[in-house]
Amino acid sequence: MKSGFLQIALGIITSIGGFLEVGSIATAAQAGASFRYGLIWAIVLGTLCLVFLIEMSGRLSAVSKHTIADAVRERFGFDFAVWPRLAELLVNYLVLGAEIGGVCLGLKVLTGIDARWWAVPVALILWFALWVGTLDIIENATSILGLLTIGFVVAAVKMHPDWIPLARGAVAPVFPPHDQSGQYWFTAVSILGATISPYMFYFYSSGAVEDGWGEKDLGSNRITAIVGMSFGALMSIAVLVVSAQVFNPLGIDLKRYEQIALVLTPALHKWGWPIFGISLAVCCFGAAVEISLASAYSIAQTFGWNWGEDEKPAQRARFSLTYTILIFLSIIPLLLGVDPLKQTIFSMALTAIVLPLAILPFVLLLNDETFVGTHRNGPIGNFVVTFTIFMACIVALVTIPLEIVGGG
Amino acid sequence: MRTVVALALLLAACGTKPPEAELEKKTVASWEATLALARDAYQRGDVPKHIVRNVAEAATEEISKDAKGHEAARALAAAHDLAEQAR
Amino acid sequence: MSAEVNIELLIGRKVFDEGGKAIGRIEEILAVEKGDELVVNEYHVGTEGLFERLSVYHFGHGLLRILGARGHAADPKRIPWQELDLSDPQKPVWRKR
Amino acid sequence: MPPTHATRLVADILDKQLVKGEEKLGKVDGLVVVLREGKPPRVAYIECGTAVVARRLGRWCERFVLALNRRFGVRDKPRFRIPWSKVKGIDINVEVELDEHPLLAWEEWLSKHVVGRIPFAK
Repeated sequence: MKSGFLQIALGIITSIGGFLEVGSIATAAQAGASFRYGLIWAIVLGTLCLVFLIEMSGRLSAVSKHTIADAVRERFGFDFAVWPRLAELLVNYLVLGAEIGGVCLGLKVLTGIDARWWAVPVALILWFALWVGTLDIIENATSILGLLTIGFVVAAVKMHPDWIPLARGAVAPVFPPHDQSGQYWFTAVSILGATISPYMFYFYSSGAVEDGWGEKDLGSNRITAIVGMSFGALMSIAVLVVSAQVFNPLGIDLKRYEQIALVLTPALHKWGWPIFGISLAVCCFGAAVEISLASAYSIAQTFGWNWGEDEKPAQRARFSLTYTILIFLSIIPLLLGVDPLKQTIFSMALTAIVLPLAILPFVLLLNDETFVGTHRNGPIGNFVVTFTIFMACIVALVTIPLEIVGGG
Repeated sequence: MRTVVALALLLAACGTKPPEAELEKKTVASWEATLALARDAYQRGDVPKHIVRNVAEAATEEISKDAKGHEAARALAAAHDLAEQAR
Repeated sequence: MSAEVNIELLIGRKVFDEGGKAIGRIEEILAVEKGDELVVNEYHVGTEGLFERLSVYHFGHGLLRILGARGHAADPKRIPWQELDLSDPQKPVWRKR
Repeated sequence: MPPTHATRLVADILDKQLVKGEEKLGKVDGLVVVLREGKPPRVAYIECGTAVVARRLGRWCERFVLALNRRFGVRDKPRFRIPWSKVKGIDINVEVELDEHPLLAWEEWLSKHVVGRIPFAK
């Protein structure tokens, strides 16, 4: 059984991969630029829900030795389980394409070469990392590289934010002038959509089963969920704050990643753009790894194939082929010139619609003694999950009209 | 629960979108400020040529997509000058 | 050739009484070991809840429990194997002995 | 009151993971009971395969999958039956004792002809 640190690594990579990705970096930066500290609460709220959901994913796996996809099929039958899986596969396809686009944008910031030319090389590197690497190598490499995003925290502190309004923005919505409320709530919805991404649950729960977690790991599961997700939240808030300090006073609305690339320059001068480029590329790469694996896990577990990242691809032919095909299909929009940021915003709106269907089984599985025995959800856990479903429904219902009114 | 209800009510009330002209002015101003930011950073030697070129290209695309009129033309000219500077 | 029934297709089927009235859906089947055989002992029919199809029923059932619906939602009706006529698996009929 | 150690066919068996030792064979996609005159229905077979699963979504889906299988079928049988006597144990997974079976036909074919051919696969 792995030592505590390696478990925390699973939490941190899940958080880096899921939290810090092309969507959350863009929405955090846009929120800071357009509404200063007025939307930090959305990151805090999303993180709170996420901590509970990630802890539950780990608890389900540790106690029942089932991953979520396994448990959903066994508890509700194939004819139910297949529909959320197909919906998630479509969303994962789009989000994976956006993440690979994010890596390419990071490389564009670093080299000036257009993102479209990076699509195939990045897809090949991503595929190779999964093909040859094991879960441990990928986890630790991305976690360490992800620490680079500390650059945002350093920049945020160096920019001397006003801590009082910052704290107020973290607690409750700061209502904007009337004509901007459409965009305000659209950005809030996008932040929640970017924060609570279903693929994180499948990745985390499959990682827990593959690492052989047991009931004795419930304590470190809770710590991992809290530390991992809070790490991601801290980074996202840092991105928001730096963007607020740099862009808000100048009245800049962020529409393109080329603009966001300037965010670290005022604070870190010569180091600004390289750190931004590398952080963006690494975080999006971590997310792409996570989405590819989460999709392959979820399909393999729904059909009962052999699965696992630690074995050789030839021993898991259908599993490894699934992520291979998904990766190379996902770069088609990028090759056709679709703007990664636009694809990101669209795929996050779609995530919000799929979210209720992905979270609802949680409420039932984590209250089902045949799966989690005495480790069932407490009332708080149930309230947060039910609140998240309720919020996800609102987010889903509201995303479409907001997309028209707000900033889609 | 209260914030969620507030959220729902507010969304219903907030369908207004700022008038077209004002939105255009805002976009142009936003991009002019971005171009200025990029130019200062370039003159301070904080960013290389390709970052500035990227900003200039992005500005040209977005301005010509969203805005018309003489402010837009002025901003497009500024973007062009910046691109020249960073050639 | 004795008749065969796929139980995964039986789950969720509406059960009718001899008068033709629907009394609920098959939710679970209990089997017991007799000698070296595993044989069906009784069928559990969940009475008609607010939600229709089995999977939706499970959700509604679960969600109701979460949202505070106390007690076991609609105790399932136990039908001994002799009393369920499966000659037409599409339309199981409860023939009360 | 149901007898003490009754097995719940849906909750305990259907859709469970089917394993032979460490090898995952698939899921219990279907369960067949045989009706007998004057005697309780006997649990006869576990069914596994794309057609079994497809049938649960609807006859149209089963017909579609069967057509696909005729066209692309590797030795795989879209509907494979495992006699109940082969079942050795039921807990998290359903443990079966099988020697010859087509359940991993696709896995083996892909592993040999497709994945195996790509470098670093073995």
